[in-house]
Amino acid sequence: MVTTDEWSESRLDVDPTAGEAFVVDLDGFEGPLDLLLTLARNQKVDLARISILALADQYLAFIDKLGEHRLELAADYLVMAAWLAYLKSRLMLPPDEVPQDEPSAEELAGMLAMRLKRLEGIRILAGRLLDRSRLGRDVLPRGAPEETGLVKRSLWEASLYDLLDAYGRQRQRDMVRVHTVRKRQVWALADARDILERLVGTIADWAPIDDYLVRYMTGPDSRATVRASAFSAALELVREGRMELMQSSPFAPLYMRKGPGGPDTPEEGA
Amino acid sequence: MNRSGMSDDAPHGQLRLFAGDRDPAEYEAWMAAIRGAEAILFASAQPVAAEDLAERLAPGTDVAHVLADLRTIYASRGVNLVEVAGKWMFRTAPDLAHLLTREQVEPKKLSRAALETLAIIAYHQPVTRAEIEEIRGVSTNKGTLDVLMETGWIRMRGRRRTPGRPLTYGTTEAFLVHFGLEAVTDLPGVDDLKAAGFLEGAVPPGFRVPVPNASDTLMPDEDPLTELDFQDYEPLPPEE
Amino acid sequence: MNRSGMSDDAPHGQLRLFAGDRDPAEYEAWMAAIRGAEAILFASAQPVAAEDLAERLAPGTDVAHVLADLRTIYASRGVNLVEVAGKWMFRTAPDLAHLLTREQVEPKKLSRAALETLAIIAYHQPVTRAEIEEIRGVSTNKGTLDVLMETGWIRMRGRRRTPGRPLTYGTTEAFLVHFGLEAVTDLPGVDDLKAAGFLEGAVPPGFRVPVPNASDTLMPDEDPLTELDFQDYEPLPPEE
Repeated sequence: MVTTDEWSESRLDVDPTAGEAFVVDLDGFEGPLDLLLTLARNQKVDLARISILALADQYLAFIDKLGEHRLELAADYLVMAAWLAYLKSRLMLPPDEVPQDEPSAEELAGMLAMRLKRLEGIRILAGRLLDRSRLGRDVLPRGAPEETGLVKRSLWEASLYDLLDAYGRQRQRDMVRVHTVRKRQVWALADARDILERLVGTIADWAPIDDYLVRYMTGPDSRATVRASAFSAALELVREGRMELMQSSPFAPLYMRKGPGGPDTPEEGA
Repeated sequence: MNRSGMSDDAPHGQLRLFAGDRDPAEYEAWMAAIRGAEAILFASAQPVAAEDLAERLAPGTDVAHVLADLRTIYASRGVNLVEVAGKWMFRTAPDLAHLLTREQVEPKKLSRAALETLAIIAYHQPVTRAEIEEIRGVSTNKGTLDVLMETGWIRMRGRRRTPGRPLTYGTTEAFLVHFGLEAVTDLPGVDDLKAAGFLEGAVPPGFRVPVPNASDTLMPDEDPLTELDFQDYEPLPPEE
Repeated sequence: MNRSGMSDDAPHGQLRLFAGDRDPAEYEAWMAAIRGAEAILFASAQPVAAEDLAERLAPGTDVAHVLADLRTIYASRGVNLVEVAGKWMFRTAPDLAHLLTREQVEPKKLSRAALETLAIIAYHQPVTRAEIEEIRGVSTNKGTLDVLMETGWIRMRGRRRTPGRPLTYGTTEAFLVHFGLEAVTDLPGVDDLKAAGFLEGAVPPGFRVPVPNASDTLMPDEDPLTELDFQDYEPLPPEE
């Protein structure tokens, strides 16, 4: 019944001239139950009708025979032999001599038969499983599967609230910046002094100071700061004697010229 | 779902595509759904869930019906639409394997022990190692389970709430896909055995083919795994 | 019988499969060839040459004809048989490519800078980058405008007729839709902004919020964009 090649190996070589004597390689067996099953199959009757007594005899004879040639037998086989010897003795006892609280010999025999049947059953099932059309061997999947990829797409999230909040915030920042950013442009005193010092060296006679400053007045905003800084710097230069200032009347144009302690004069140290 | 459509003599007259007096717009929409599902299923080498299809097709598309139609249309073709692990995929027709030797991958041959263990895990899941050993009548090599874990067909499910808290094993989606099963309940079971004559006569008491439980939710007597449980199994199969 | 029946317009009558008075054996052989070619083309990882198919199908198969039939059968389907560099392969119908890629929408929040820039563009449009910078008091990152272009909420309107011919920006219809405005003129003015608390404290005299101009016609000092202007923005947002 088992057709798959995995099962076809013969593990029990029966020598037809030797009657019930077997030439067996124990390595081929998957344990005592497997050996028992093989022996039972040899009875050529349905497992349900098997003679457990005969089977036990065969097994014990087989083990005996092996014992003559091999010193070592796996413990599993010996345990089974011992159990079968016990079962055999029980089977031959009259039923009324059996203690009541133990299973009867028939029940024990039935359990053994059941286990054999179950093992055989699972083997048949395994064979049927292997006989199925197996993927990759009997049936094949698509050889060149096509890409069934996952395309990730971003879903952008933003609410109108987020949008207005963002707008409000930055426009608010904008308002604040209007106040701080409007920095007044000033002509630093030091700058004014440097420039005046350079200018005054080139002027021999009285000249209106505004004429020279006008080029630094870049816009209406800067006129005041240039004038104020230049005036302050000029007063300082006058004190040091490097420059002379003259004004005919209040708010009249201011004239300047090189002072007696001009650039040629060594500095006195402020 | 109409499952009869699998045979060669599939009655195309039963396709919703050709049913009754469709108005042209409805026909167009249905054709679009069929073509779309075809494209998606063809493109993927992995099974595609019906929900996945529904997400990609026009809203309101009757996906179950589309799949039924497609299955019928392709039933007699060189490529079939099959349901595996509750999902859908196109695969070559089983009878054409001989043409496809170039594409075939010879699966690693499993030992008898591994095969038996796999069958026990498939039919008895969730199952512990001790239970596997009880059925096989022999102790299980750690290597056997390792080999099965490597195939990606079995997984550790959890721990049984019994003394010693043994690990429980079950099958994976890759297992269903590989063996072309819709679900673990689709595993060939007792009925097949009976039909094959293996269960003639009295069934011994207690012998039954259990209904496997592969649902991802743990059984009442199972606890979830913790990280410690995975330290032995590196790398893990993809579905864990 | 029209077995493929998939399309009204595909000339199935021309298929060799359905041609003339075939004897059943010939029909079977032809069907087998079609199915075989279908399976091989489906399972192959590479496009398949006709000679390759001939080698794998039954000897004497008219492969060119099989391929022609298959191409016709699949012409109106979700997958088509196409010839690429002299070899053959199944490929998703071009009009269905969009079904294969699934969009995943990722919600993203606009940065503060982007929001502020957007707000200025909304209120002050048409507005140049220099003007935006002047209002914000900081220089504007190119990335900020790019992100806003990506949202589809702003657009380049034209070029200001001033030295340097700077680009002018404005909002789009998508902007109105997203923010629930009927027109940009619905944006609140100074009083409304103040009332709603978006502007606080004393508003200096002369402070004003412009009434946005979003009309699609250019302002007198705006020139239309030329193709050169779009080279930087590839791909363009859909509404442009």
